[in-house]
Amino acid sequence: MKLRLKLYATLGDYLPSGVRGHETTLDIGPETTVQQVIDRLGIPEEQAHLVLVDGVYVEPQARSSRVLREGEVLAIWPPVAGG
Amino acid sequence: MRHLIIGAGPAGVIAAEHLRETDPQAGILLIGDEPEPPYSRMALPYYLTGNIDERGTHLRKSADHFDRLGIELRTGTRVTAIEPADKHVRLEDGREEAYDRLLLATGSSPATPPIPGIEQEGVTPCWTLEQGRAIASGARPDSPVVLLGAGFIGSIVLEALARRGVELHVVEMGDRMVPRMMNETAGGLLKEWCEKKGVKVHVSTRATAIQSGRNGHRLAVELEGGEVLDADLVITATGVRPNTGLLEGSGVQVDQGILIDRNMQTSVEGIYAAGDVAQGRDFSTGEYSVQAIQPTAAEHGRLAALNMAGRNVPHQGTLNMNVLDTLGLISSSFGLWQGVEGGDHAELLNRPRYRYVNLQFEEDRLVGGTCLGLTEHIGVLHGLIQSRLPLGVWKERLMQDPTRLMEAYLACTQSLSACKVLH
Amino acid sequence: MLKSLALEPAKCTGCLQCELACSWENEASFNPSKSRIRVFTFHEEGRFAPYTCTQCAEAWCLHACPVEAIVINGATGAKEVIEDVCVGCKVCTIACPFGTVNYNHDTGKVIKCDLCGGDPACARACPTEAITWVDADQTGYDRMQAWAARSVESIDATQGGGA
Amino acid sequence: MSWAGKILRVNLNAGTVTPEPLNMEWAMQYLGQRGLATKYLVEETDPKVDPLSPDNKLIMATGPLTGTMASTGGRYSVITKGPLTGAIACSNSGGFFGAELKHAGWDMIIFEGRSPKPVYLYVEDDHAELIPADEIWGKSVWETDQILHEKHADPLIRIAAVGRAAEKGCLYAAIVNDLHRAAGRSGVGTVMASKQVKAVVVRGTKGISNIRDPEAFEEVTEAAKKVLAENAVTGEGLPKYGTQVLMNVINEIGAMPTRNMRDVQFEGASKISGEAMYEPRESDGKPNLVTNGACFGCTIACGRISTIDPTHFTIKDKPQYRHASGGLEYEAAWALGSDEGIDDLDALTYANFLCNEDGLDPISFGATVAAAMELYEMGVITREDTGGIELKFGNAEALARCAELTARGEGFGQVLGLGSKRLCEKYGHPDLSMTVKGQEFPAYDPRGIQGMGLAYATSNRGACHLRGYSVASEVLGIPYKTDPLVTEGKAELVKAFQDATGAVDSSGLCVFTTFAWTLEDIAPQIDAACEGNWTPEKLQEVGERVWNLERKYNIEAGITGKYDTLPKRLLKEAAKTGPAKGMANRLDEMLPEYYSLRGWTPDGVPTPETLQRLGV
Repeated sequence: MKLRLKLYATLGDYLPSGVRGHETTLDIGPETTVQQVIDRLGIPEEQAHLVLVDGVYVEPQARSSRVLREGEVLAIWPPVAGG
Repeated sequence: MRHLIIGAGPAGVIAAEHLRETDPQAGILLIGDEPEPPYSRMALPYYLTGNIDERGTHLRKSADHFDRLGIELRTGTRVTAIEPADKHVRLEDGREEAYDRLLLATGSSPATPPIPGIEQEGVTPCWTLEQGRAIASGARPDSPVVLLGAGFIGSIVLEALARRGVELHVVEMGDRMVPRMMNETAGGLLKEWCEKKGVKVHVSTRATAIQSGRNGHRLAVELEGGEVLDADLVITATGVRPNTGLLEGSGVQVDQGILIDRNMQTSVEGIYAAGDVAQGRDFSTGEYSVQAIQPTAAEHGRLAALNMAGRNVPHQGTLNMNVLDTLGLISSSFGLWQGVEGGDHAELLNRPRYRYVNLQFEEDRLVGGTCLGLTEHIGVLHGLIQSRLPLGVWKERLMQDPTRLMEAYLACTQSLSACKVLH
Repeated sequence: MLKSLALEPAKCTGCLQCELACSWENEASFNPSKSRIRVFTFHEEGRFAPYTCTQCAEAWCLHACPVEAIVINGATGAKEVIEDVCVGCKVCTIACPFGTVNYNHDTGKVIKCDLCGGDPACARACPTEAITWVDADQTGYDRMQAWAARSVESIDATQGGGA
Repeated sequence: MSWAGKILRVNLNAGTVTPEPLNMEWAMQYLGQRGLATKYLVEETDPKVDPLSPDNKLIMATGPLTGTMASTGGRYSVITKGPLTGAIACSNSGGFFGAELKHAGWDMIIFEGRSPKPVYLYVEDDHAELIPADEIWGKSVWETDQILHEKHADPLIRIAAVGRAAEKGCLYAAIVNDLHRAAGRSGVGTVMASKQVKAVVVRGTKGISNIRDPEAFEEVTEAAKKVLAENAVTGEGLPKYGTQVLMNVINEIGAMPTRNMRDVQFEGASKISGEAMYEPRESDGKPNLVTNGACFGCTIACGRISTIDPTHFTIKDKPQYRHASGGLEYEAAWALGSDEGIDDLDALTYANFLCNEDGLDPISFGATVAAAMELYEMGVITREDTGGIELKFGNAEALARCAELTARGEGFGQVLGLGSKRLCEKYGHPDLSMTVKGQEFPAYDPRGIQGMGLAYATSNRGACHLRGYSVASEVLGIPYKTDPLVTEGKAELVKAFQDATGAVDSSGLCVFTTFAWTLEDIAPQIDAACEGNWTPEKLQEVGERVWNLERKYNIEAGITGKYDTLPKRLLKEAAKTGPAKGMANRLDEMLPEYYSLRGWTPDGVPTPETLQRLGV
């Protein structure tokens, strides 16, 4: 199953090696949760601040239960802000 | 080894200290003819204005400074002759002092201009602490004072006199103030400034006679063209001459000052010279001239000491530079401020604010500069000139904005993106 | 152990906290114009460079002072201005080839970095470690100091021209 | 007391400059900067005044912490009646100018009247004078900066100036200080130019030495700096990526205003994002971003300093732009980029340079170009109107040309200088203007971030993100995360942000500190510096007081509650993609609650009780 993964700002370092830019496609098994992807990438908990699936925020407590589906986009940011 | 130093001004004192540092075993005798402890002429104006007391003018503050260093200091002692053949000097009281190495740091004295009446009471240079005392007591607020000469020293004295509140007239032969330190623009600006501050500046004229006074004043100064200025005090500041009098018959060669080589040695082996009396190497021109300024005296003293102590340290030449505070307007000049043939120059003038910068280049190196009303980081002009730093693209930038000196220096000496600079 | 100020332009953001800290420490005022350390901005290159006295071995300022108002602090190696003794003649401001001795118009005296007696306020205030207070020998301080001195010390006769 | 206690009043009619004491009674109520200057404006001018008439006043104001060592303490604000909106205008800027003014011993400068001839104000500590501006009138801000630096032969002067756009009457002209920091919004530069004031030059050497409790101040400011340093946003995210880190975030959540807000996502967003600014380009292998830079006293340092690709079409024959300068901030990147459908980072950087060089608010400029592009694609604006510019979405050449023309006030640039509202009215499509109270939107589509709809609609200076940045909570989770698609609780959230911002904007500090600081961090810093027992509660009240005073002024100026609305597009046309797909902004669900929370009538008028409670 394909998942589109976007890691922005300093999280770019956690993309699989060889990936240029900030997004890639990830092969995941069925029933993979958001948290499992975060863990697989090795992103520390405090760095996975904004976790969006198809642009919708996933609460920290929901990340272990939210199962990813084919074609969804998982995007993650560390704490950021602008103005 | 016995070192003998004649002259207890900055050059002599610094030489003595460096000799001690370099040669801990040597005997060092420092002889000064004035009765005071070694003091700084640079500080006299501040004494005159009452900023400091006499002690504040002393070159070294602790009473046992020379004792502690094992330097024998003899003040109020005049050397009358030098006898190189016997390697000794003769003192006023007839005694002799032997030396292995001799340093002539006898300084300079004010020149007396050939003006009828100059010898009268009330006419004095402002050169020694003694003269300073006399001026301090004589220059009362509102009393008319005429200052002859608006060169570097004249302008320093001017500052002190004006601050004492006298009614001050300055008479300068040149067409502007400090003609040998600054160009027309800067010298003219300085004159305007002084006049704005209530000092009457007469340029392109000279005193033709000093007569006894009228209107209840002690003196009257007659100018070329007939104008007569009342004066209670006339102060001369028309240049200085190296004190070379005692060298007659010594074989030490004298031109404008004492001729020295790059090791600060005179034409007579074992005899060295430093400071105002020495015709030392000029950094900018490579030629030998008398600079008669404090930083040069300090450098001469240090180098003479090193060479006297047996080190071979050739003098690279001292950069001629001056800084002047004229009634709050601070000016400085460095090196070849008048420029070199074929060189470029950059200039920035803000007349209403009395600000002026002039930079002189030879190819892409800075060789001279003048600043008026600008005091921030001006020392870097010294650094840029003395390091002969190729400025590259920064020359153009300085041509456009000569105030960016510090940036030019930093950009040319440090890698701004990578290098760690330790301080 | 002797410590020294390490300045790293590449880390500087130009915020001037160092200038504020310096003027606060030394003048009890937030006043960059009275700071002993200055940040120079290179707008066209997008660079910032903090700079202050190198406490150079030559001690040009100290030797040029006519009244012994600049002395070496034995503990820190800093060349310090004794304000009571300084007459304000400004000779040190032209003698210092690094341009880091400045005249203070308000007091009529000169000011320069004295390393705050061994705990430089600028280093404490710098948010990016562009200014740090480090052990001198660990970082090759002597070498750097010599380099700094050489950069302004008279160049050898090969370049000097003349006699 | 860390107010200087002194105001410089500049009467341009008479050509006089007069010092006067600061009204300390007002300072105790309004703190400084935004609040205090608003109080002066309200007391001294008629709200109905024509913004560009001599009777309007323009105030440059610092806060009590401006110029101190408190982190980010370098801000100043410009307060006047705005020509774009007819409402109160209040623009805040960083850089170094504000601190310099304070160090020269002044809290504020009040300009009144109009000079018969172009002048600039020169301030050096106590000395102030008006000087003829003949050699700089008609020049850009950058040229002016250079000419004045050379003329005054002083590298340490700080300059705030208006560019050619302001002189030519562009209604959203900014006042630019230190080359690339700006009091950007609402046309404060237009007002300055209308008074024939080209620049303000300041040199301050007096400093600030009247901190109330120096020891406490040292202690609390140091602690507060530590909070900023240890916070992931202010300590790491902002310095590294700047505000531009938001480009991908806002696009991902479907709130990126695109093509005059027809769309809420931009396919080219990642190419113009903070991350993209780090990518080496092909021509010279260098990235767009050179470094980050700080404003005065700022320990965050979010500012971008960038260069344009030297081979890029915009600067091919223009070596004068081949150097580093203030680069893209998020608002500029959005307004010049996604809103025009342009993903050419260098073209955006160029247009942004021009906005700085000649003092244009890049938000209003970009949004106006976007509206014009939509009208062009509809065939309403023609090639003839544009002078041959192919004004289509996605055309980077068109953007560059528009920026050049608007900066100089030439040709079609004069029409673009009117702003989106007047431009759309001129061409008969007022609904296509994405503005509130005549001011263009910033970078958050209120269909994807509901609370921002309320913040825009109620902002006293017209659409603005810096009055009540509910994005912090709705998107970024600061101080806590709320759902951007719901309206519940947003009235309270927006009000709290608005009031807190009102206080921060009156202090001399930067509002970006509030990503890490709360009023609990800010109050002790103000209190250690100033008399007046400044508690967080008192600050919140100052903010509320400022808000109500601004509101009262606006209502008296005729900008009543009926202007608290959004363009039809945002209320009726649903978002086409993203999480907000199918959704418009539901302002009507938030506004009545907001009025009631504020203690205003259902028409949006502060009740006498509310005004009395706040002492307005």
